[in-house]
Amino acid sequence: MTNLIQEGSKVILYLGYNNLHVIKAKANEVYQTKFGALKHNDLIGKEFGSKIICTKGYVHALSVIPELWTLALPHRTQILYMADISLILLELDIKPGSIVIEAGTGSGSLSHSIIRSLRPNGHLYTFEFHELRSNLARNEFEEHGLSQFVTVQHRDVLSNGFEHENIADAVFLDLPAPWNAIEHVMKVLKKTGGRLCTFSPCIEQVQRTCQRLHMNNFEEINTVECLRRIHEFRYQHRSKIRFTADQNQEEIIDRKSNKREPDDDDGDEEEETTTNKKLKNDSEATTKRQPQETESTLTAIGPLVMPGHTGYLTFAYIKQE
Amino acid sequence: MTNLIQEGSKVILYLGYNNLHVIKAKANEVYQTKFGALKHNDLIGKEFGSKIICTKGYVHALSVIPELWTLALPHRTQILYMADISLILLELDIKPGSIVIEAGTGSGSLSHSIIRSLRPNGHLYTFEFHELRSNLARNEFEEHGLSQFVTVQHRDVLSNGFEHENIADAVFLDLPAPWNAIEHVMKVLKKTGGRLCTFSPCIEQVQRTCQRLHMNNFEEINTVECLRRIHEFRYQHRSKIRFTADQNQEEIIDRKSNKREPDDDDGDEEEETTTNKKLKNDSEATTKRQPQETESTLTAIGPLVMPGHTGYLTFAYIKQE
Amino acid sequence: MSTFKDGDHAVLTCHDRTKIVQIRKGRPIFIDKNKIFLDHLIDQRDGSYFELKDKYLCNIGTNQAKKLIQTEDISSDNAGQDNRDLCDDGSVNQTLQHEEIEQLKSEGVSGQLIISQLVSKSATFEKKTAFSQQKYLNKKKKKYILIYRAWKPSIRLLCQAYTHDLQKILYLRRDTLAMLLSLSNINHGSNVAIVESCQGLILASVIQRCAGGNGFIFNLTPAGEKNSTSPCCDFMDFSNEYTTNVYTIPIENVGDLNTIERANQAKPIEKPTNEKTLQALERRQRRLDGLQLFEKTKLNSLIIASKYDSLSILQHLIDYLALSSHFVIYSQTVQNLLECYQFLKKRGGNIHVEIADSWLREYQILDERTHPFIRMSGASGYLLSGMIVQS
Amino acid sequence: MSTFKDGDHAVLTCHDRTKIVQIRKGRPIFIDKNKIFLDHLIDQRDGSYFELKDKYLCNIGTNQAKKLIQTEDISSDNAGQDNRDLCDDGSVNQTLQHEEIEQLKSEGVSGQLIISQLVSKSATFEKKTAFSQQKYLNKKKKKYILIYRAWKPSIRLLCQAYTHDLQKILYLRRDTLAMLLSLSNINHGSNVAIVESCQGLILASVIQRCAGGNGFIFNLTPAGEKNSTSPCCDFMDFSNEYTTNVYTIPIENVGDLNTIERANQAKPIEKPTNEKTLQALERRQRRLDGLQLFEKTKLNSLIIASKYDSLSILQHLIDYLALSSHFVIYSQTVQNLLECYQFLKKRGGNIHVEIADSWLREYQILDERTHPFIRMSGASGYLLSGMIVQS
Repeated sequence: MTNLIQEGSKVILYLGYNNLHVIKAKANEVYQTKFGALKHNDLIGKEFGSKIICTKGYVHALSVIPELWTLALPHRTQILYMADISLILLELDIKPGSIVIEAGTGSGSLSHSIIRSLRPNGHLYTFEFHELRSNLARNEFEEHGLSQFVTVQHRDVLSNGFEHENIADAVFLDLPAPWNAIEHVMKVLKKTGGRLCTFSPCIEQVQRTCQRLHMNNFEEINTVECLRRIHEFRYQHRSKIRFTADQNQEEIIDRKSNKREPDDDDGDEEEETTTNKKLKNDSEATTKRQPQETESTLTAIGPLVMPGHTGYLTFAYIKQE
Repeated sequence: MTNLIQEGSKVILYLGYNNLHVIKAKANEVYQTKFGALKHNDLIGKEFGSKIICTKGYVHALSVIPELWTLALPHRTQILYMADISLILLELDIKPGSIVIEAGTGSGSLSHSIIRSLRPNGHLYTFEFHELRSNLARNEFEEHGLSQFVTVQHRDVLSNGFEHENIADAVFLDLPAPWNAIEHVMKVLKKTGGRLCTFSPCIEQVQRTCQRLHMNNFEEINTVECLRRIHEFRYQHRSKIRFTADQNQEEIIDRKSNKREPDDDDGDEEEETTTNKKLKNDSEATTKRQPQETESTLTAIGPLVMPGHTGYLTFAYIKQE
Repeated sequence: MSTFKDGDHAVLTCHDRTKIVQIRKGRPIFIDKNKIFLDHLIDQRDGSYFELKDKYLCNIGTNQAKKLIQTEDISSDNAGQDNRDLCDDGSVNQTLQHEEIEQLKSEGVSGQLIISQLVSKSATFEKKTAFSQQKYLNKKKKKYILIYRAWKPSIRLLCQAYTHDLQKILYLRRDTLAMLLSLSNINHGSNVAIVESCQGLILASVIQRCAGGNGFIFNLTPAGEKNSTSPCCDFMDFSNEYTTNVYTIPIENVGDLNTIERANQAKPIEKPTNEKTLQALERRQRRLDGLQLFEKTKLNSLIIASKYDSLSILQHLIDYLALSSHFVIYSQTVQNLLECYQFLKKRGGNIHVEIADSWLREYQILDERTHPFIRMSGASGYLLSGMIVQS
Repeated sequence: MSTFKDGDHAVLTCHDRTKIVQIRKGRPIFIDKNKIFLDHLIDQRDGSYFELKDKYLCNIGTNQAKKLIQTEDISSDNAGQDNRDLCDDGSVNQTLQHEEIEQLKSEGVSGQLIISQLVSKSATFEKKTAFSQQKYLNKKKKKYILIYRAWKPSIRLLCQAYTHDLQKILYLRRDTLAMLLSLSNINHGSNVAIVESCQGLILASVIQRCAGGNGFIFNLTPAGEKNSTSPCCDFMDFSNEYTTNVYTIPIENVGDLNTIERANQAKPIEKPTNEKTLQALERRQRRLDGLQLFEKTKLNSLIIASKYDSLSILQHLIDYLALSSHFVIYSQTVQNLLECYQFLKKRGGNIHVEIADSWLREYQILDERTHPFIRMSGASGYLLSGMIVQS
């Protein structure tokens, strides 16, 4: 895997947090960004990760790695995100050499992560009942140099099954009615044992799926939900109230709050005599003693809005001999 | 409300975090705790909140307030906890003067909070189909001096309804089949508008309830779940790796990491010359420079095990004129 | 009690928007820059429906209103069917121009009519799937059918009204507020001190729970601070009985007996020349009375939800707390509360100290389509709570 | 490939317990202080069932095993029915003594038989409701029917095995590990540096994902540290091909070119007297080779999940990262990661820096009884992740 951008390379342009564009490097072309024009010629020959100067700023040129692709890809369907994808890979035991079945291909978000995990000697068979989507995904894999690890098929698996038999270590289903594919899943999974994951947004789908899995003697059935909460970075500015009692009435304080620790009075000016011990116990105090008595602390705060639900993941195992 | 423990007062003994016992003060009696014998006579006349010396330690004597009662009460059924209770009070608009219906009474955990909110001029009608539970709850309210705010009835509301008509501002149902009580709810709620909350552990119950609410023209139907995550306090002890390069090879560091901030080298001994500015940017550094190079920080960490589900709360409003 | 009077506040809801307004005869409010008169709300009941007609909100029947706002059932969004049809993006090729629509609106044409015009002038509506048609109609209804509902204010509705303005109330989520109220054990008769920067939302909640009991409610605010106003208390239209024992006092002077003494002695400047000066003097006296009362009062509850440093406030106020009293501190970050926790542990005399956050998850409960909302709040903030006991 | 060989590791599961063992002919393992021989696991397939018979785990058929462990369906736990019957606490008045049961067990009496004896000698079993009887039987089955299942180790199963020993792996939850692996973009051919105190769980995950590619895997551990062993790598029974490019090197010496140089020059003490010294010398040489290699390698991924201060590790290692490489730092608290974030922002040359935690919620999906598990983990920890770019 070369680390240099070449003619024809897919490049993810990083313009800022959650502002990613995908382009294909092509000599002499120009791409317009909010930072002005970017000449493709400035990309070619550069290392991935390089800073590329545009007419009114710069962007970073990144390679197509699954996490970025998931954020940048053209949405043809609802897609799976990193939290679900990661858990699917772990729970399906997908590893180098794994044979994996996926239906539907959708926008290929999960596919890219599966392929990364099963390389160099595994293979992904991915099925999509929508022909256009199927073709688009195939082209993308081609462009990303992943063709040897994946077979993309346009096929309605609910009606026609997975074509293969007894080959798969793991099957992933993101279909509206996964329960109708269970028999096909059993056929394609290795008889010596294989794992299944279904993804469904609604609990009724999960209920039907689990029922069908039980009926068909699947084991270790469990349903989970995983939500990732990306925090927001914020500087918190805190001022202290200037209690008049603290400032000129020392005897009152002493009388009133005899339980108070000596470290805890804070309106005074003695910062230069600060001892090390005091710093350890009350290290914030020093920074508070700026003229404006305002302290700024970097904090990471849960977001006001986050993904509240993507779907339920149901995992199961079956051994058929 | 007197703040002194009297003969006959219900007292919550606080032995430690989540270790609460309930007793009734009775002259000359003795209560055994893990801190040894506690003489009731030592309680009587003391202010609530006092430290009571036992033979092998001490406990704190607290009054029956709803949050402590919820933790200390004798469980006759599954009970509601603080997070759900608080949300119920807010979403049902329970306030002084409210007329509230509750079924079933259960262990009276919610009832105590409702009464606190509707005092001094509201009233709680609470119904329980299990006679023993109903009587026990009535006795408790009596002992806690709350009788004037609550009417406890032994009654199967699913079959017999709430007896009253057009009186309630709010109804709370914790019944296995709340949907079967909807018609009764409509009868007891004020025609000018009233609110309902049902509590159900399973989603199928919620689905049936919502269906029935829609059918009966309830509005503003919404279902929520609220989980409280009490954190654990832990001192985190962090040591620094002693990089040999930092300690005796300054020139190597300088060559290798020319991008590093001057503040960031940390294996040296110059803590006495620390400037204020440095402290602000890197106030942790000072405490790290103890002989053992270990820093202890108080942290609050999400618990390894927490309540993952109590029940779904479904709220609704209906105006019948 | 459940009808609106001139001068009352009301909470108006329309689709998922919530706005707090004051009803005053002949005085308009503004919604999206449109002047709207609320005169016809007077004498109407809590929960009534209103339609915007010629700048006035006019009462309409419940049944009529419900029919107008009823959304189309997007029934084909069923599990087991595949609706992820790429080519149908829900847009409709529209020949009715934005200006024309605005014209119709200003002429007072009903939302119903505008929508039917939109449909008839759409080039593609008829070609859409039923699913898409319904989705389109629901979207347009949300935009053009403006049926308002007027409610008597409640703490629940105030929380709802601030949902899109959370920064004004320190991001205090409704479940967090609800727990704060429980944990502080506010009840009829409590003596309570509140230090908040949440528009008076906490203060209003406390006033309501105390319901004019014998206890005192102290609202401790930084003097001359703009944010120290408490609009939420106005919104709730509390009776005098409820607010008699509420004292707003300058937090800086708490514990400063000399200053209070001096200020009190300096008071008899005997010349209440005009109404304004008189009122100012009265307010000053009220503050001084409050400060003196505060020094003599043992608190049953202390609530801190302030943009100022909580630790120093706690340190300054903790000795005012009675045995068996409750304290609750709200913060967006756990770090601030850990400082308070360390102080409390060093000081002693407190038990049951907890730091907690919470998850609030809302659900879509629909036939074959039940799942949690796809968007939720990830920011409950944290509450530190505990009780004061003999140490 | 999916059968067990002498010397292989296996993951044994029994009810909700999971244990990692090594299969060695004639050498017993211990479960609950009982000696158990695993000889009969050899040549059996992944996922086979075993029954404990006379100190040996003996293979039994899938159908038989399933019949034995099948739990009774507690069908009356339905919504719409009330089972909260106070008087029935699920206990059964038992005349069979604990010692007698232990006797039966040591005699090799089957769990089935013990349970039927328990039932027949119970004074009250017959009087119980069907619901209670089923509940009782399920409880006893869990205790006495010890059917084990043997699995080839996988990262998933290792996570499962550590579920009740999370303190050993810095409380790294499986979803957090899963995301850490994605965010570090580990793949075949990556050069990776790992600083972990998680029993080698992360290292093992990385070795598996790299699958013996041309890249190097550096396991940076404090010298002479007990916790620097990586049992998880042993558990995974990796082939030599997978581990050839894995170097465990003393983290303290990273960047210290002089020391490495000196150590390298001091090496030719030409007397490998005995086997042990020879091995020690080889290990020393391996460490030195690793250190030298590390100084020359541009890393594609850096993973830190250490009990040591993460910030100073990050500061020391960040310049080894290639353009377009990934770093991920795990910590139980957000505070540690904020320090790293501040350093990164100051330093520059990195993008897409995120701090996140996660929720993992498991569900009971049963007819009329669907709800999330009533217990869950509230401790996902936090991940800081980002990419190195040209600054």
